This record gives sequence, structure tokens and C-alpha cells, in this order.
Amino acid sequence: MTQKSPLSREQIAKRVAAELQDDWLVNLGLGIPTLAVDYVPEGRDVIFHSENGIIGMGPKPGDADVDTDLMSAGKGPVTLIPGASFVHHADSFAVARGGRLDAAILGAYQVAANGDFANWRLPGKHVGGIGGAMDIAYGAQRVFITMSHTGKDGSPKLVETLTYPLTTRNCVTKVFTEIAVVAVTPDGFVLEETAPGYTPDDVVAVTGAPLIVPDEVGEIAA
Amino acid sequence: MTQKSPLSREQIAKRVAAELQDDWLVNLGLGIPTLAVDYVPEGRDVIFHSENGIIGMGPKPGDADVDTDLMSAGKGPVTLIPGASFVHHADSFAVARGGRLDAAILGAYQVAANGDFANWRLPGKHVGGIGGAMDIAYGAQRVFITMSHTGKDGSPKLVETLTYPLTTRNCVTKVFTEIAVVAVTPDGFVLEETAPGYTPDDVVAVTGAPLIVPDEVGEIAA
Amino acid sequence: MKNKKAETLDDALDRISDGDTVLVGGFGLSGIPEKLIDGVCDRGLRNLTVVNNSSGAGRIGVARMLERGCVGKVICSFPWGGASAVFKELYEAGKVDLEIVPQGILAERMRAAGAGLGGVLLPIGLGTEIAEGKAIHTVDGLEYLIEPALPGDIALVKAQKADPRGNLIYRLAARNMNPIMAMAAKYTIVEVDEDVALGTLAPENIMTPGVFVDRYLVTGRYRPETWEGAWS
Amino acid sequence: MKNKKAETLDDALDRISDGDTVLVGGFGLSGIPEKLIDGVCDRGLRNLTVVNNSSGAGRIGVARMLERGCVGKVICSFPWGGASAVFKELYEAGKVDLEIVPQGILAERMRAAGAGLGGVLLPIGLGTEIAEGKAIHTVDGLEYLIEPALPGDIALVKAQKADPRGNLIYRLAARNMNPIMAMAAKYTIVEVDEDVALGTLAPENIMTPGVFVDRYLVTGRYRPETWEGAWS
Repeated sequence: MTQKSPLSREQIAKRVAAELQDDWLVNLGLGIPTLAVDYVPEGRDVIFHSENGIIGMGPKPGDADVDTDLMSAGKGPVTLIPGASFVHHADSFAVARGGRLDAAILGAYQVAANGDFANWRLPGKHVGGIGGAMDIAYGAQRVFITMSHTGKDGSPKLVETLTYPLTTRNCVTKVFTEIAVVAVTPDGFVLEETAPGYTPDDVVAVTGAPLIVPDEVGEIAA
Repeated sequence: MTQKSPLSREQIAKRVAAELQDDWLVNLGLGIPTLAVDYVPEGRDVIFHSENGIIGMGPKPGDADVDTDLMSAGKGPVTLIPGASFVHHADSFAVARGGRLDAAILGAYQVAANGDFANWRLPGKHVGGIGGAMDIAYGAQRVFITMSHTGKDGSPKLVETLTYPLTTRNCVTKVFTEIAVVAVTPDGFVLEETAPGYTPDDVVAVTGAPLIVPDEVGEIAA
Repeated sequence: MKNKKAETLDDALDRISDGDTVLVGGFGLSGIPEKLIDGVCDRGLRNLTVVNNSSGAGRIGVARMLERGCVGKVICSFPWGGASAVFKELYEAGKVDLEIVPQGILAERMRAAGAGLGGVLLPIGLGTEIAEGKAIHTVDGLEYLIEPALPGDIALVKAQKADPRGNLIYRLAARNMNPIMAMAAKYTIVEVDEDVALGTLAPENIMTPGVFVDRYLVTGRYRPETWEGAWS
Repeated sequence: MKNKKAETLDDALDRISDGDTVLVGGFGLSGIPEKLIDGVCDRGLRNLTVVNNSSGAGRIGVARMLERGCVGKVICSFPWGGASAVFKELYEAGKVDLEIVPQGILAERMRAAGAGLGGVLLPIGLGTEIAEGKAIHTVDGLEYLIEPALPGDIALVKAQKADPRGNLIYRLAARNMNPIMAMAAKYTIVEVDEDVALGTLAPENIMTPGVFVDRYLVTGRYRPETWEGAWS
């Protein structure tokens, strides 16, 4: 039997980036989502939207070309692709809420079987904030979540019902973790792929809600 | 006694234009208001706003310079002053509703003693339309109305209560007619000036609501 | 990169269907997608709900769509202009419906649609015929009309230039409602004077990002056969 | 023509009072009116309600206003950034209040103020803590939160260039919330890299018409003494 090989952060980013199709407009959250920009499959023209008003973000510049007036929502220096444009915040969120984002890739603390997710507040802690996640998750045609399959204490992060404060209802399309790709469907969670060496039962064991396992489950191309 | 000399349309325009102060942003309605642009007192920098998205309209161009992409809300060809700018309709009405207009000069069918006015619909007739008048009259700091003092049948147009459909409530500052300047105050109509040869009683006689006549009533400088 | 440039008028318009709500740019004689309007007429579309500032003037703008029998309803702020003869005749014959929306409300209702809002709270129209049957909401003691978003199935937009991503700039006051309509429709079709190479338009000067544009057609600058009847 | 150009920082800021609601432009490290913020600090203003995307980072942006004791309340979308040490300390000591508003709602609430709306119907935040205590209105069977307009007494805005009428253009993503805040406040004060002669800015490229600007101060391009603590 193959050794269990959980995906690295980069491998999760690469796997979710494989979902991005030609001509899509995509918003990336902080953390692993930001890494996805480096793994867009060749030949696909994906346009990245940053909620601070950039449409058409390009890759990170060299150190000499860093411009504090040209940074992503995560404060990372970026460049522009040809045909990029700027809008103010109200129009930038019009892009998101108005349904123009083909996809958003976001992090999460928890995802529920009905597509609810939580990513903005840890009860009792002062970390981060809501930022633009509610608008983006509401408006995007597809919401892809990247996160670890379980918390540091081993508790499942794919759950029946959220215990953390809700970000947006019924919006998650698929979840990408270090051990699995899980789709959110009207019937609940459906296992699509597992990381090398993991069986469906391995994933079921650390998932906090019923996980439908189809006859065929692929292996993540990591 | 001086002969009664009712003001011409141009004289009404000149009189209302005398109200416009340096640095004001002003919107002009169709008809007599449009004529006011030619009578701004010398030395006053008045900026004209056109609700179709022009901030800083200049005078009419020569025939050779007419450009159908540069016309006022009344479809008249215009020019630009230095420092003019363009906005789309939503931002143009933000200028109006948001309170940036120092004044609007509009026509009316009727003005009521509480500052209500009617200018958009004649019951039973298909003429004109509402256009942008409701937003402009609501938002402008001052609403100056130019109109004839009475209708063609002699009926008063300054009235106790509107009988024509309301445009905007409680917004009129002053009314400029061919025979008088009348202010709208918390106490009702107050006569400020009369046209050459007209007595206060002449004006009271054709006004359809109580008209307060102060001790001093000036003559319109026509 | 997706090719948003349509080669023919038919190609540009192939997504419009009978019964669609069509937002049509233009104000007065400025910024009207006249060639796209001709195309709609020639396709023999029926029962469209047309949103424009006016009901057309002479044979300019939406007047031709009315004349050719494409329109079931007009939503506009200025229906009874002296030059709106075609509309007047059809309306009085009971052949077309009308919804009058004040110009600033019209702009905000479409902007709301483009911004994914359900509607806006407007302080105007209170006490007038416009308020009849509408919900009122009070904020800080002041009353507002709740005006719902006004989305389009299709927008027909006029711009000056487009690049291959569909980024747009507008000429002078021909901007008018065009950028708002481009955002407010499910599918936006643009008529431009010219197209320019990618990277030609300065990113800071682009007025409508291409993400709001589905197709554009290069027509050159339009001049009507006649201005007759358009000026009264 | 009114002279909107302020000659000194004090001159630019003479209309701000204790207790004002101050909209402060900027996002991350971009488009922050840092010199105006220094001026607010030096004037020793107190009990301001500050609206910004975040609560400041390191000693950047509104963080300095907090550090100097000018702020009674912060309205923002991202209060607990890793670099928001000043705010965190004050908040936990009970010395400053906080209202968290999601970023898109924040932008729309300020835009509503600028556009003279009472508020907007937003489809987001439903079922979340953000919705607690708020009115809900249904349009076409869909629920929306009614979010009131958020006006400012003062806006502190950063732009790239101003002309004598106060017309503004912005550089790259330094635009962010600045144009919206310029429209949303009763009195708008702008910090610019440079001023240019009347007629220099192309009318079609002006992003904020001068009618929304009351005063501007030419400061050159700002560079902080240190970026320390701003990046975490």
C-alpha cells in the first residue's frame, strides 16, 4: 500500500488552481488561495480580481519594482496584466456581488454540509476581521475553500452545522484539503478525490458530517 | 404713475441670474432657466451642472463646433469651461441629491405657499415627463422657480395648495415671474420686488394665496 | 483570451430574445447604440421591455424599435418629449405600456442591479404619484421610498473605444447611462467607434472594465440619415 | 474662482472638530492621507469616529490617530490584523469602541451617503452576527438587510493630482475608497502629490469632480519614516 502523503500548502494551491478555467475572473483570499496564482494551468487566461480595486493582477514584481500603490488585498506587491483596470471599492464589490466572479478561492475555519462556511471570527479571540469575504462568497459563481481537513486538536472542520460564526450561507462549491477534494451537493458532502495513500475511509474518519463515497474516487494529482 | 412693464423672458432670466453667487454649482431646467446662463453677473464664477453628466458647461458653440456628444440636458449644444468633467448618470444625480447644487433654476406649472411645486404633468395631457426634476429639486440648496404669474386663462399659479401633480415638497426658495419676485418663507409667500409700474396690490390681485407685503418692496432691476 | 469582438451585427445580437428587458444607452442625441438598435429592428424581435431615458425622438434611438413593433413596454423618465411622436401614437392606441421612473431613480435602480443590491432607499418622490403603492422605510426619522433594483437581460451600450478584453472608454457626455447599464445587465453588447490594441487604454482611465462586457462591435462613428424630428 | 488650495496643514484642517465622524481613505499601504493624519494628531483632536477599512497597521494610517488618543470609535471591516497592535491594546483596555462592517457594505453605505440615499438593500450578512438588530426587506421573494447610509462630517482623502477646481485623479490602486469618501462627507480635504494647472486633467479622466472637494494640500509623495510593523 502507498504511503500516506498529505498535500503541502503548495500542492493544495496547485490542485485548486486546476479548477480555474480559461477566461474566468477569480478572487483569491489570504493564505493558500494566494499561492494558487502560480499554478494556473498553462494556456488558460485567468483574470485575477483584488477587492481593493484591481482587475487583472499579475505576478509578484521583482524587489526593485515594488510599488505600495499596487498591492493585493493581502498587502502583497503585484503587477498588472495587459488590459488591467482599476475601480473604486464600491465598483469593486459590485463586480463581486453582481455575479461577475467565476470563482473565489477562500480559506475557512469550518464548512458545513449545506454549503455554509465560517472564516472570519474565532469566538473569544481577536484575529483578522470580516474584510470582503461576505460579499465575495455571496456573489461568486463558485466558492472553492482551501483549508486543513481538521483543526490542530484533530477536530473535523467539515461539519454538519457550523459552531463558528457564519460568513455566508449555502455558497461553498468544493473543499480542498491536504487529504481530499470534497464537493458540496444538495445531498451533502461527496468525496471526489483523496491524497496519495489515503482511502475513502481515512477521510470519512476525520470528517464531521456524512460523506458520500461514490464508486469511483480519484487520486489527487499532487 | 409709471406704465406697467411686465418683464420679458430674457428679463426674468436676467433677474434670477442675479441671485447666482461666486463659486456656486447650479443646475438649469428647460425654457427660461436655460437663458439665465447668458446673464451671470460679471466676475462671478458660476459652474453649471447638466444632469446628463456634465460639470462645467460653457456657452453655446458656433455652428461649426456643435458636437452631438456635448449637449445639455435640454439637447442644446454646449461647450466646456476649463476644469470641466464628466460623470455617469448615477454620479450626476449623486451631485444633485447629495446636496452639492447651490441652486437649481426650474420652470413650474404651480408653486404652493408651503414650497411645494408642480412641473411635470398636466392632468389629461401627454406632455414632457418627469425627467430629473424630482432629484434636482430635492437636493438643491435653493430652488428658484421662473414662470408666468398666471396661466393663459388668468388663473393664479402661486396657490395655497397644488391642484397639479406634485414634483417635490417644501423645496421652493423664490419665484421669479414677469411681475414679481416672491419668496417662500415659513409664513408663506412674501413679496420682495415688483416689476416697473406694478404695485403690491397688483400682484396680490393675481396671486392665489395670501401674499405678505413688507413695508419696503423694491422694483425689479430689469 | 476570449474573443469578445463580434464580426457582424447578427453575431453581436444573437443572445437577445423576444420578451427580454433591454437597457438601451443614450441621452438626447448622445451615446446611443444606433447600429445595434438597427440590428434589433432587423431581427424582428417582439415584446421587448425597453429601458432608456426617453421614448426616443424623431427616428432616433428607441423610436425606431417602437416603430418596427419590437417593444411591448417602455420604462423611461421622459416619455412625452415633443419629438416622441412614434411612442405617443402607439401608447394612445394601447399598443405599448409605460412605466415612468424619474431620471435619478432610474439611474440608481440600474446601478443597484449592477452592484448586486436588492434596491435603494430614495428620499425623492414622496407624496407624489411616483410613490403610489411603494414601501416606505424610515431611517433616523426621515422617510424613504424603497425602490427595487432594475436589472436587464441585455444592455445595448455605446462607447468610444474598446480593447480586446472589452475595456471601454466613453466620449464626452456620450457616457450618460452607458456605464451603469453595462453593469446592470446579464449580457452586455457594446457598439464602439473603434477598437484598440490590448494595453492601449490606460488602466486608470478605463471607465467600464471588460468584466462587464460580453460582446462588442466596431461600427465607426454613427451619423443618422436624418436628424429630422429629433430636435423639437 | 474659489481657492481650494490650502497653504498649510493647519489651514487644510481647520474645519475638523472633536467628536466628528472622519472618513479616512486608504487600504493596506496604498492611498492613505498620511500628512493629514499627522495634522489631525498634532491638533490634539479628541473623540473622533474614524471610518477606514482597517484599524491601522504598525504606525501607518489611522493607527497614529489611535496612538495619539484622537479616536473614540472605529468603524472598519478588518480590525484585528496582525499589525493592528495599537488598536488592539486600546480596545482591550476599553478605551475605544468598534463597529465591524463588512468591506462591501462599508463601501455601499458610504456611497449611499454621497448619493443622497437613505440606505441600500444588501443581500449579504443574512443569518450572520452582522444582521443582528437590522431590518430585513423582501424584494421578489429574496431577503435583504436594510443598511443605512454612512455619512462623514469630514473626509480625509489621498489623491495623486488636483487642479485648482479640486478635480482629482488617483494613482493605481491608491484609488480604493478615496473617491467614495470624497462624495460621502460634508467637507472633503484632500492630500495630493502635486497640483496641476487648470485644464491639464482631461475631463473624461477625472475620477472625482472638484464639486466634491473643499480643500486640498500639496504634500509630495509620502514615504513613512518606517514601514516597521506594517507588514505582518
